[in-house]
Order: sequence, then structure tokens, then C-alpha cells
Amino acid sequence: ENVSLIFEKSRKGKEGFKLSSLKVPEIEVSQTLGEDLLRDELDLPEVSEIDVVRHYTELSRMNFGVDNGFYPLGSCTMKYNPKINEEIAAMSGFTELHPYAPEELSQGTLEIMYDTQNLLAEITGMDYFTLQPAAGAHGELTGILIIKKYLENKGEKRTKIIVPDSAHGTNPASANQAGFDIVNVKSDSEGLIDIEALKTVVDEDVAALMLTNPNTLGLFEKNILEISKILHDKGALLYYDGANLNAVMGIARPGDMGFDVVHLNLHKTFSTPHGGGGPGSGAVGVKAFLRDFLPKPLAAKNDEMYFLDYDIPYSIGKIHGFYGNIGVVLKAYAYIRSLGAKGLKEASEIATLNANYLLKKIENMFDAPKDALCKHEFVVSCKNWKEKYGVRALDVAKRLLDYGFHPPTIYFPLIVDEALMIEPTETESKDTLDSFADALRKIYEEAKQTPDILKSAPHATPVRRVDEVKAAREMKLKYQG
Amino acid sequence: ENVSLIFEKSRKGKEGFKLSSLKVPEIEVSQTLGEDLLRDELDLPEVSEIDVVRHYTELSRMNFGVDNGFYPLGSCTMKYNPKINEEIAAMSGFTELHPYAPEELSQGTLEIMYDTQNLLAEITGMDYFTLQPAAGAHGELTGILIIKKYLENKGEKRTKIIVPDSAHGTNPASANQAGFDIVNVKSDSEGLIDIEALKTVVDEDVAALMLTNPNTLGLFEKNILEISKILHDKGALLYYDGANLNAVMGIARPGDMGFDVVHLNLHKTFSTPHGGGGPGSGAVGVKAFLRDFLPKPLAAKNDEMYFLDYDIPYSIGKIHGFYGNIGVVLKAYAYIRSLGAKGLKEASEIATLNANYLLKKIENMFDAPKDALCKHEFVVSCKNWKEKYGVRALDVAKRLLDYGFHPPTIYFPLIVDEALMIEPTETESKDTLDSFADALRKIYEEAKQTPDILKSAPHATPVRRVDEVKAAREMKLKYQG
Amino acid sequence: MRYIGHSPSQIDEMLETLGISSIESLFNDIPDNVKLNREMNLPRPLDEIELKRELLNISKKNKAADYVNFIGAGAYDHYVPAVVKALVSRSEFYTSYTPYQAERSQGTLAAIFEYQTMMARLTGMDVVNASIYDGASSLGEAILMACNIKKKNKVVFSGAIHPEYLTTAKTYGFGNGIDIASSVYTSSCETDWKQLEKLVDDNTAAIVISMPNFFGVVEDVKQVEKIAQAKDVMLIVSTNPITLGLLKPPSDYGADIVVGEGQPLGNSLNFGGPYLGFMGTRAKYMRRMPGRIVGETVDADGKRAFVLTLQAREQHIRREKATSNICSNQALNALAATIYLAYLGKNGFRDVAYHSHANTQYFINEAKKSDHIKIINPKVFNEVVVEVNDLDKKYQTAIEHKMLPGLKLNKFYPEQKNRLLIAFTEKRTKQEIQELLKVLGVS
Amino acid sequence: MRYIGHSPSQIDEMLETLGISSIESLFNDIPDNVKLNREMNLPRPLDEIELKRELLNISKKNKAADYVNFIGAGAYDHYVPAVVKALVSRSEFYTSYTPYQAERSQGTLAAIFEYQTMMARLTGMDVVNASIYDGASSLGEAILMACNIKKKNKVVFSGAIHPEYLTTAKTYGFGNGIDIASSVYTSSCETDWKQLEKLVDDNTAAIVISMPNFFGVVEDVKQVEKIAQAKDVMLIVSTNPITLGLLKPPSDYGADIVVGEGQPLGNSLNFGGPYLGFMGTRAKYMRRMPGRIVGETVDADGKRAFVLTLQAREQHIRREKATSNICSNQALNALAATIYLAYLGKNGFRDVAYHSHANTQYFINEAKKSDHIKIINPKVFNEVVVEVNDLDKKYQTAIEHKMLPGLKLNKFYPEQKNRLLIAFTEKRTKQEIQELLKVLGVS
Repeated sequence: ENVSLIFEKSRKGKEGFKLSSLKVPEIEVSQTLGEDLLRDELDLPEVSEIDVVRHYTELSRMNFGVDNGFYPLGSCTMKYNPKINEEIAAMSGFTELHPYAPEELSQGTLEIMYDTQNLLAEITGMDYFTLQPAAGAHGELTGILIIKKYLENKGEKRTKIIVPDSAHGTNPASANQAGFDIVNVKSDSEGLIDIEALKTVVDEDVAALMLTNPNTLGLFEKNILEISKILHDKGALLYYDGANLNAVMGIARPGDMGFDVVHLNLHKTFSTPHGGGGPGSGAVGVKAFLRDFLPKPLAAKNDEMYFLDYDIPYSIGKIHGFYGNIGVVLKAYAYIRSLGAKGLKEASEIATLNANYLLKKIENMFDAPKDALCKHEFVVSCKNWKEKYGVRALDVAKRLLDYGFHPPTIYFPLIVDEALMIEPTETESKDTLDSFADALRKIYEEAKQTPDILKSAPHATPVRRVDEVKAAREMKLKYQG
Repeated sequence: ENVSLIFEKSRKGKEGFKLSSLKVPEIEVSQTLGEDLLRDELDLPEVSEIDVVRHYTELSRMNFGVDNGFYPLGSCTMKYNPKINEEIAAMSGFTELHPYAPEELSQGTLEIMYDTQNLLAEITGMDYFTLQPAAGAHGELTGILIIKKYLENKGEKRTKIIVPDSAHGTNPASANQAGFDIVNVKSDSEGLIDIEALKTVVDEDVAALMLTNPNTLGLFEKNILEISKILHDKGALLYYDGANLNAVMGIARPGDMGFDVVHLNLHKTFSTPHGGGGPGSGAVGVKAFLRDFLPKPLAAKNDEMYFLDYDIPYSIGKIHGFYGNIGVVLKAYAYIRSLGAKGLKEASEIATLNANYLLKKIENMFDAPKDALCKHEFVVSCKNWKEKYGVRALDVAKRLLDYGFHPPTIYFPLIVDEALMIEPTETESKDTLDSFADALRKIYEEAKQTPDILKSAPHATPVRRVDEVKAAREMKLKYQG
Repeated sequence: MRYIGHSPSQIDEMLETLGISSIESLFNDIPDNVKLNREMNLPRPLDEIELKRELLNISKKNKAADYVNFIGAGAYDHYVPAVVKALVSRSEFYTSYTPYQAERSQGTLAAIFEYQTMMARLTGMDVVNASIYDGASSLGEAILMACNIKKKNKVVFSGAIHPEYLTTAKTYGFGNGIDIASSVYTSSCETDWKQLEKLVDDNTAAIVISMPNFFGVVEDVKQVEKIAQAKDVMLIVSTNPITLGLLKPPSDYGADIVVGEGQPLGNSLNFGGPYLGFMGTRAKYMRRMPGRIVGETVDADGKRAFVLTLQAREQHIRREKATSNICSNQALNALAATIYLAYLGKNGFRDVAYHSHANTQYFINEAKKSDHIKIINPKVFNEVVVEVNDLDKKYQTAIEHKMLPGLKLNKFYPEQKNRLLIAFTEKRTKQEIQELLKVLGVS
Repeated sequence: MRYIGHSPSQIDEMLETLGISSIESLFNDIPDNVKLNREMNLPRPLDEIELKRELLNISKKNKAADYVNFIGAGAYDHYVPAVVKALVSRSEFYTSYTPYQAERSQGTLAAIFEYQTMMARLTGMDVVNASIYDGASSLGEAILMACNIKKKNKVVFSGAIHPEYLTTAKTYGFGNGIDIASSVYTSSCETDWKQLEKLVDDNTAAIVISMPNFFGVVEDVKQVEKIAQAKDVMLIVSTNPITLGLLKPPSDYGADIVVGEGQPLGNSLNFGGPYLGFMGTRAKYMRRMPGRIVGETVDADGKRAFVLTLQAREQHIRREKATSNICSNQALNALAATIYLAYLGKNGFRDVAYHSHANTQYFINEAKKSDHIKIINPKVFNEVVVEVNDLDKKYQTAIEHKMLPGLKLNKFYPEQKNRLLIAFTEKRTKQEIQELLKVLGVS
């Protein structure tokens, strides 16, 4: 059967939510608002409560979340989302608080914000944090605008941002959105930044280098101090994309590596749920010299009172309404308080152990550097599958769905052909990793013997392989019922 | 794949929930409790939090609830369970209250109990209600014990309870558990109690007649006043099994029909969820002359204070710890407050409309009285299916699962061969009833043309038809891992 | 139209299909003289906003819900993990019916099977049912079961059992004329074994004890094992499952039926319910046990599957010949208990028992340092009886400190003046216990 | 071992497989001089009981969460139905990632498709994206989009727009050197159309207005329609979606891009986030719109299916050439909005708008009877600016009555002394409004 839409269940006159009759006097809206401002019709569904509940329950069952199984989506850190954090975030003291409520009556959330800023600073080795950006890319934009404003304030007109060829697509996009030109720098044979290539592009026009460490291949940029020196020597800054922080908590801090600005993905490293695509939180940390450029306001503390500090002289302004995705921050805070220093370090250690173990279990099927040391994730290539069996990374991904697993990230990073980017995370057990490796091995055999099974996969999902081309061509972007 | 068990995920040393270290001094339990009282081993699973969450999430997905689709289970009133009632019942003011907390600090729940007692009394036309019984059968036992105690107090030794042949199995079982002998009385050709047969069995040894009205065939016992007179004239009482109250709220009240004792199934009529088999609530109402025999305590009110009244001179005692399934009562209370008098009556009206409509749509496939007037449910027989196509009610039920519906109750009442007992409830829409009728019609065609599809059904469920005989023979009642 | 599936025009279409003009006519078979010819007298309907506001306000009148709680006496303030609440809230679980259609109910069935397994392991019993109403009523069912098995009609109770369990058992016994005899308890709040032994006669089917007993005391169970054996009566043990994290299973001291209140396993206090009663027994009595039971089997493809079994004992088949009239279980509460046990696991569960016990011992050891408080019997698990002067005044002081300091025993035992039954769980902090000590006069 | 999947011995087995003796060796590639050679300085870990207690205590410091709330100004205290919360809490929804694997993500995809449809109908736009961060940032994105389309770099703002939206837009504009000009507002808190018109020059890409505006006033939108047409600039309208239950869609007065804060649609206040920004535009600008979009297609069997589409605009393909750097949406918040709109439906949604408006009008009509309070402009929807003497004192009185009487406008406009912006939703009762009137000096 087709995936149903709520519009198809609508019947004229059905009612779901209904208010009791008005207790204040009725009014004539044509008088209060004016006839010419009123709308003629309002075409929303008319369904009963049971219709709504069944419909969205059914839709939910067509989804796959971390609670439904292994989700080794590289670069996304799909770790387990603790239930207690959901319970906490649903406490009415947090959910019912208006952002413009008086500060003295909002001390709880202000305390959470203030503490989280400081906790993140300690975890990253930075000095100040803003919680305002709503997502990783939003954090990138914020961080780059901070750099821009800082340079402007110094009277410098630097126009370029350097981005490695292995970087997340958001890095160049964010830098571009901040008005910079993008300079790509390539990776060396090890998969790390090519230092010599870097040196050739760093000049007085460069505002910053954006870097993920460990990088998107799951490799630690071991020359990071040298890289830092190259940039700083030319007066450029170093920007840290925190998407991969889950590899190094308590082990190495971007602040100690020479980074000036970092963004974190609280929904990755700090285990707040991804929500089907959001909300996230892209907190941004800076070294002290950049504090005065952060967005307004910051949570601050004065004696025993927490308050919102708008005294940020060269602030870039605001990047989001109010103070950011505070409900998400709250879950990250709860997570940090649950794990403490030892627990966070252990999370990174086990995440790294899991990645190395899984790589070891599957490496002989792929083009992969043998006995490589990865961090929390790794990338293998299906190039040989494609060449030998005509099977692509996409087919492998779709077939994994039939085995009950969410596939890894595919075709990223761009520098690896037919890439599978696998991030197992620390919350997954050896048993799960083993069964995933077994499934991949079965699929490998299928690729050899019955490749069509892969090419026509998935077979066991609510819908079969979808036609993306048709979607892009026909552009049916809303229901025409 | 097999349905998995949590034991199979256990690995020595895995941890889920873990307490922080003890803050009070450690103790030596061999000293505080004595070595010989300590257990050697504790064989519970060792799993991580993500294991637990995934396992029970997966199990849940193998279930079918009202939120997943139509559930026309006769005699069970599987209506929609409002989400707001769940939210209310989860309020910490209700959930965190200890049953022995001081009454002056428990005024909220006492108020709910007191009000619910009175609301149910008004809805049924009875005088007093106890909320203590935890389920319908529990209510029956309570009600019959009240009658027994009342008779004993009057110095009468009546030994028999009359039960119609169409009655729920719990009626005779409960009467038996209260120490009575059971006298069956048959139904007449209309499906109602055979008045003449009744007269012949009512004598001075009869304590009570237990009756459901409308009865399990969905028919209103229109001679109820005469029945009442027959019983009362002989000094016997009339007991109302409230399983079918959903047909008559605001239309006719058991109290006005002459019933002396009633039990209600709050989880049926008042929409509290069935929970996979419980908890329910089997509140019992009585006429004033039986008040002093109710279980202790009742919620009562004195000026502006609510309290638990233990002053019930001839009380049968207690039938349940504390005061019953108060969390369930709370949801029923919320339901009644949401609907009010008009809404409850409308619920019964539409429940009855739905049953009659669905009967009309499907009657020509079955042995069913044509153009009969039913109440909230009806019974049809698959006798002709069996005779003509060798297909049984059980097969029809299993095949309905493949069409995404929960089957009706089957093989009940016992007086109908190959019975399908269908109760659509008021929360289901015409669209749902129509598609159910369509599915039955398709199955009817299948019965004619491809009966094996029915006999081997279900095909689209998490497991195929289960072997009940093997289960009863082998009696594997726990995991032997 | 609250919670009605149709639109008004669909109702009209349906009436048309039925060939009638009004819904009222569907009730024409009900004689006018039994019809209610007025509107029910109920409060006006509330919309969801009004309802939630009203109920939230009512909930706030339960001030005690917010207090630090040292009351136990059959219902315990253990922590209910978020995982348990989140999973029990899956609507596939809570909006489903009894799993009669096994093929689409494997979730509930497998979970009950796990429940039966874990509870059997905890209690040492061979077989455990899918849960029954609650602790008190499960004891009521147990005495009926024992009397049926033994074909006798007397049961002898320890005097140190929960007084409301005794009352409930008497109600259950009343139906079938079962004689309930109860021994006294000693000055140290233990069962008086000598008196109990004397009460056991030829007509006695079973002895009932509570372990730990109502006063928190860990009983000398060797005594009852000896008596039961000597007198050839069944032994019914009512127990708090949390204590089985450390204490040996009742099977070890001869229990034939083990019952108890499952609430401490992941179920909230809820002013007394819904809870779950558990019941287990020896293999030989399996067919005499009330309540539903899940068994393992296979499906048509030979795959493992679960199904309700031994239904021949039940009322929808046996009617008045059924083992019991019980035809439901507390499935959702049992599910919570199952998830709780799985989640805490071997170590976590033992820790909860241990922390509860250690908190109790800490209180006792501190209290012993003072003359203002008398510990009646220190050999307890998670509850203890204390005697203090001016209890009412101190109780009031505790209330003012937003603390429920325990259960005043004169509620059930007028002779136990100035005595408090105090319970400790893993939730109670050292600081809270210190405050309690202070309120009770120990500083 | 909090939230770690393995047992200790499994970790050992894994190390063995890897042929290493310790996890530390996996970090040998990290130079010592960038390693952190101490433990992070973080508070000790809390177990779940401690954590919940601590966070509950912290939450209670948010006293305002419990107060009767008349503050709006961009975030509104509308009722969030239980149905919305229950469904959004389905873990298949909230623990899933962006629906890149369409075959196993039809739930999220179909829901977003519904969202796009309903928001398109509400706003009158041809196409709506899957949501972006929030109201303020969606406006920021809108001005970038308009400047890109028009290849111009100036945007003219109404002076009666939310001041923090203006600040945010300026930040967005800063990156690309976009010039933001802002007109003043009139003494009756409306946009000064004359001044606005003057600010529009040849370099102007778009005009931005808010409808209703920040002061609650229903603007004379014919004016802006005229100006935009005459000057050939795009019209960006920021709106409160609740008001669209009664007000005509911005498409009717020429909007090219409609943005706004979706929070009022079934999302809690949460101290400002997570919310969702919505954005819709005309068909011709579709490919210039940032944010993800879901399209309808078919699967291999020809069955209807949904998938993320128009991805060629996005950064993982286009990198620096992408329409925007946005690569996520506020999916769960958009889901809440979708369920909210479906559940309220045509009549329920109109009712919420109507009740909010009627409550506002009731307040105004009552206030007009008094000399102690001045209504600045009564032509408002759900918010109104009032001026009262001694505002600070009255505000304090309100706080003492557990009421947040509104937003003091001097927070943003030092010149607006003694002025309060008061918002009304369907949740506010007649009695609460009467209490507010009393506190403000109307009795």
C-alpha cells in the first residue's frame, strides 16, 4: 500500500482538538480586523483524534532511529540518546519558560546555560562559549563571522578561507555565506593535510583554515601544531569543526592544538537526539581574544545571580532569535553531568576502539589501508566491488537496510571513490559490531554471486528504492488533493 | 528471525542502570542479615541501556494496539484511549503519592476518588461506589461477596447464583469463588433470557441473578423490569455485569432497571487503556441498602476535607491492597470530565450506530438475524463458512490480521456456533468500518476460492500461526538459557 | 463530538444505509419505563486545556507527593528509571488488549515470558504466572489455591504479616468459608513461632508468613520450614522482591507458593495502584495456580513464538470450574517490572537492594547512639520500627520539614503507641536520613 | 561505563583481535604535546537518581515557568496538545537522522511533505521548505536569498519589526556586505510607509515587513504591496502563523517570501528554542530557496514515496556554491507543527486564532473603560501595547500575583517608557485577564 497522507483522511466536519465555547464576549472579526484582511478559506485537514494518532504512529513505524538498531552513519555520531535526558528536558520548569521572562525568575535555565558554556570550554580548551547557533553549519557561520568581525576590527581585509578537500561541504558553504573566497587544499597520501600544499596557499589574504580533527577520514591530523604555526605566523586563525570531537574528549583538546574558534555539534558528541534532521545545537567556543565578538547575549553570573550579558562590545550581533536551542543544550548538559570527565574520556576511547575493531573485521573486503589506526570512524572504498561486480556503495547501503541496519554515510568524503564512512560510536556493543560485519560479509558474497539483489535493494523496507530523479524532475513539493 | 529474548543479549559484566557509590558507610550483609539468609547467585540479565531500549522497542513493534488500527473485539470496548489522560495520570502529584501519606496531604487524589464514586453513581443510577476492585472479574467477586455478606447478615443462607448461558465465563467463576452454586438459565429464540425458564429456577435458595444488559449478543434485555420483579419477589438480588455499559450511557441506567449491584469496567466504558491485559478497574456500585457491606475504605467528605471512611459496619473487608487501581480511576475521571453528560450519551449512541451499521454491511455473508437491532456490539456466525468452505471463525480471525485489523472476539458467546463477536466502538469512523467490511468481503471471497489462504493465515504478521497445542503439552514457561 | 470518529454528514450517510432517520430509533427496543428521561447530572464537559489545568491543580493538592518519603509498609519509593517509563509508554504496549491473538501480540507475550523467567529466578519457584492484581489479593488467591490443593479449609497466618493483607485474605476466604487463624507477634516484632505452631491443626492447608515481615524484620525462616514440614502443610511466603536481591529465595526454606507486591519493581506509588501481584509455585502445583501463563511454542514456520497457555484452567473455557475467576493480569505493570529487572540487571538490582539495606543500617546505627529513640528490632532489611517520645509532635515537625517520617503503627495496632515504621530505599540520601534523625530527636 | 555497549571482557576480546594491549595505544598517533595530560576538570558524574533530583531542583528555580504568562514578542504560550507530545515522543521519530535513506525514512519524509503542504496553504506560497532554524534566522536567510535573486545588496526593513529579528538579519547581512536600512515606526506603532518608501532605492532587493508587526498591530498591507510593486523589489513578510487562521495569506498582498516563527504551532516555549523557522516562496524562486525540501516520487514498484529533493542546491554537493550553508532542518519541531495543524484542523485552528484575538479584544475593550491605561493602537490581533503610570510598580505587583504581565518595551526601545507589550492566547482565561486589568489599575 501507498504511504498515506493525512489529507486523504480528511472528511468535512470531522473534529480533533476543540476548544470550549468562548468565555469572553464574541467579536466580529470583520470589524476588529477589517473585512479586506480576512482570509476566505483555510484548507487544513479535518480529522478526528484517533485519525491523527494512528496516522503519525503509522508514519513513525516507517522510520528507523537509533532505538531501532545500529546506525553507523559516519560523521554523524549516532550514539544512544539517554531516556533520562528526554525526561529532564520535558520538565515543565524548563519547557514552560518564556525567553523574555524576568531573569530573576529564570535562574534555573540561566544556570544551565552558564554552566554548559563553562563545561564546554573545559572540554575543548577554549575560553568562552556561545550556545546560540542552532546546528553545526550555523556554528560554522557564526565562527567565521566572528573571525571576520575580529579582522575587520583589526583593520584587516582578509578575503580567503582555506578548506581541505576532505572537509564537510558545510565548511566552504559557511565560509562563502560569510563572504569569503574558498581555497581548497589537498590531502596527502596518508589522508592528512598536505603541509607543503598548505604552505603555498597561506598568505596575508587568508583569514582562517577550517579543519576537522580527527578529519573526515577518521585520521588525527598529527601535524596540527605545525599547521597552527603556519596559519598563525601569517596572522590567520584556525577554525575547528567539532563534528568529530567524539574521538578525543579528555584526550586532546582543540584549544590545546592551537584552534582559535571551534564549533561543537551537541547533537553528535553530547548525545542529544537528531530528531529526524534537527533540532541540533552548534555551540561555538573561542579563545579569550575573540570573546568580545561573540553573539549577544552570553549567560553570565554576578554574585549568586545569573543573568544575560549583553555587554559584548564588538559582537557580531545575533545569529538566532533569543538564545539558541536551549532545550537541546539542556540535554547535552545532562549528558555531561552524567558522564563526568572519566565517562567522557571513556566514551571517546570506546568509540575509537569500536571503529578500529570494526575496521579490522571488514577491511579485507575493501580497498582500505591495512592495519591503519583510525579514530572514532573510518572510510573504506567499494571501488573494487564496483569494478569487479558492478555494485556501487549505494547498492551496499540499500542492501544493509534489508539486514536491519542503517547504512553508513556514502560518497563522502569526496576524495574517496565509492566511499563508505562508518562511525560505530561507543554505545554499540561488540555483538552489534560483529553482526554488522557478518551482514557486510554476506552482502559481499551476494555481490559476487547475485549482484542484482544488491542493485534492486532494498527489499524489506516500507518502500522499495525510490526514484530520486523523478522527484527532482517533477517537483511535487506539496499535496495536490 | 526468532522473537528474541533479553536473556540472549546478556553478557557477563554489562551494565545498564548503575547507582553512584554508597554515601553512607558500607556494611557487611553477612553480619546484618546473617550468612545463612543470603542468596548465592542472582541470575538476572546483564545488558546495557541501549540493549534494553532496543529490545523492548522491538517487542513493542510486534504488538498491535488501538493506536495501530481497528480493534473490534466484542465485549472488550477497545475504544480510543485519549493521550491527555495519559499525560494527566503521569503528573508527579499523582504518581508520587504514597497510599499511607497523611490524608490532609493527599487531598487531590481523595477528591478524585470521591468525585468518581459519585459520578459513577449518577451514570449508573446506583447510590454508592467502591473503586477497590482491580478488574471486571474482581468487581464481580466483590459484588457477589457483598450480596453474600448482606444475606448472611439477614440470616439467610442462599446458595445459588443464576447465570444466563450467554454470560461471560467470569460470572459463574466469580460466583463459584464466592462459594455459590451456579444455576444456568437458557436464552430464548430471540437471544434474550427465557423468562419462563428463569421463573422455574428462581427459588428461596437463589441469592442473585447475574446479568449483562445489553447482553453478550448485543441485545437489550427488554424484559428487565419483569426479570427484576421475579428475582426481588423471591428475595433474590440482581447483579449487573457492566461490561456492556458503553451501549446505554445516558440512555438507560442499571439502577433504574432494578439492579442492586453493578460492576463497571473502567478500562472499557471509560476508555482507560487495556495495557496488554491490565491494569483495569472494576468499580462496584450498590443501592443504598448495601452500602454497609462495601469494602473498606470509601472516599468521603467532611466539610471541606476529603478522607478515607473506614466506618462501614458490615464491610466484606478488603479485596485489594490500599484502595484499588487509582491511577486507572484517574484516567476514567478525566474521561468523564471531558465528555460530560452529553458526550457520554453521544458515545453510547454512536457506538450503537456503528454496530448497527457494520452489521448491516456484513450481515448477508453470515448467519445473522436480518435487520436485527443491536446495541454496541453484535454476534454473527461463521457456521455457513465452515459448512460450505471448511473455514472456521479462527481462520477468519487470523486472516483479518493480514488485512491490518485486529480480529473480533471469536467463539463467544458459547451459545453461537463459530461466533464472531464484533464491537466497533464510537471512536471508529465510517471509513474504518467500511474498510473492515470490505476486508471481510474479500476474505469471504477467499474462503470460497482459496480457503487455504485462510487456513494457513496469518501470513503478514511477525510470527505465523502459533502452535497452541505444543505450548500446552511442553509447558515451557520460562527461559532455560 | 469528543472522541467520535465521524463527521456529521457521515452519520447521516450511515443512518441512510440503515434506513432510519435518527439514532434514537436504535434504542426503540428499550422500554420507555427503563429509559433515563433526563440528562445525567454531571459537570459540564471540559476542553483539553481546561481539563489539564483542573487536574494539575488537583494534583497539587497532593502535597505529600513532593515530600521526602520514609513510608513503606507495602509500597516503596524506589526509583523508577526513565527507560522504564519511556518503554512502557509505547502505545503498542499500552493500547493493546490481552494477547489472545498471539501472532500480533508477540511483544506482550515475549515480555511476559521474560517476566515469568526473572520472577521465577528471583523467588526460586518453578513457575510464575503472568501477574495478578496486587500483593494483598495475590495472597488471597494463594490461600484459596492452597485450600483447594490440600482440600482443607484453614490457613494459619503469622502475626507479623501486613494487616491489610490479612484483611484481604479473610475476604477471599469468606467466600469459601475458609478459616483464617492468626498468631500474635512477639515484643521484638517477630512471628511467635510457638503460638503459630499450636494453631496448625489437621484442618490446616497452609501457613502464611511474610519475609521480611510487616515490621521489616528478617524472620527466622528455619522455624517455619520446620513447622510446615512437620505438620505437612503448605508454606506460603509473601515477600518484597527487592529484598531478594540479597536474601535467599523462599524456595530455599520450603516455600510452596511465593506471592508479593511487585510495585517496588519499576512501578510508581500512585496512591496504592495500579500495582502487580506476583505468584509462583512448585511445578507440581502449576495447574492449580490462578492467572494467565505464557508458554513457549513455535509458529507454522517452526520459529519460536509465545502464546497464552494452560488456558484450560481459565473461566472462558471452564466457567465455574475454573481455578480462579481471574481473567486479566496487570500486564503493563508486569512489563514495567520486566524492563526494570532487565535494565538494572544482576548488579544494578543487587545494588538497589544493598543501598536500601545500607541506608536502613546507617539509620539504625546512628539512632542507637541516642537515648531518644528505641530500635525495636535491628535485624531488618529496609524497614524498621522505632519508638520515640512525643511521636505526634515529632511527626508534625517532620511534616513541616516536608518529610513523611514513616507510618504511625497505631493506625493498625492501637497498642503500638509512639511507634513509627520507617522505610529506606536507595533514593534516600544520607542528608535526608540525617534530617530524619534530627527530627526524631537524634542530633 | 555509562552508556557503553560492551562488557569489560568484550573489550579485552576486541583488544586481542586488534593485537594491542590497551586502548591508549589507539591514540599513539596523537603527539604527546597536544595530548591533555590531566583529567578534565568537570563535576563528578551523577547517577540517574542524582541527576534527576539535581535537574528538577534547577528547573524549579525557573519560577516564571509557573506564572500566568502574558508575554509574547515572538514566542507564544499557546497550548501544546497531549497528542502532539505523545506522537513526537515516538523514538522512531526523534532518534532518527536526516532522512537520507528514503526507503527507511518515509515517516519523517511524509510528515515533512505534509508540513510543506499545510504551511504552503497557510501562507499562500507555492513552495515551503522543510523548516529552518527559527523565525529570526529564517528572516536572515530570506534577505540573503532576495539579494541573490535580485543581485542587489540592500534591504529595507519596516521599523515595526521584531528588534531581534533586525539584529539577526544584520548579522546575516554582515557576511556578504548587505546594507540593512530600517524605517521608523509611527506614534501608533505602525510602519511609517512614507519613510520606508524613501529608503527603497535602486540598490534595494527587498522590503521586509512583519504582519502583524512587533507591536501587535495589523498593518495596512496595501501600502507595502503598492511600494514593492512600484519599486520592483521583493516583498518579504514575517508573520505569526496563528494569525493566519483568520488573516489572509501574505501571497494576497504580494509577498515573494514568507518567513516566520513556527513555535506557536505545537512547540513549547523552552526559553527560546528549539523552535522552527518557516520559509515559503513563489514557484519561480524555488531553486533559490535555502533548506531541504521533500518531494513526492515513486519507488521501484511504482508506489508513492517521498524523498529529499532539489539537493543540487545543497552544500554536500555544491559546497561553496550552495544556496545556503544550512544542511539541517528543525525536523522534530516541524513534525510537532504538522501534527498540531492536522489535529486542530480547519476549525480547531481557526478557533485558536479566534479565541486569542477575542481575548485580546476583551482586554482592550475593558481597558478602554479606564483612564489609568492607554491603548496605543487597538487594531491588533493577539498582542497590544499599553501605557500605564508606574509601570515598574505594577509589574512588580503582577509578579507577586504570579503573573508575567507582558514585555516592558524599554528593553528594546528606551523611549517607550511605561509601555508594556501584552500577548493573549487561547489559554488565557477571562479571570486571568480580569486579574491583569486589575493589576494594571483597571478595576
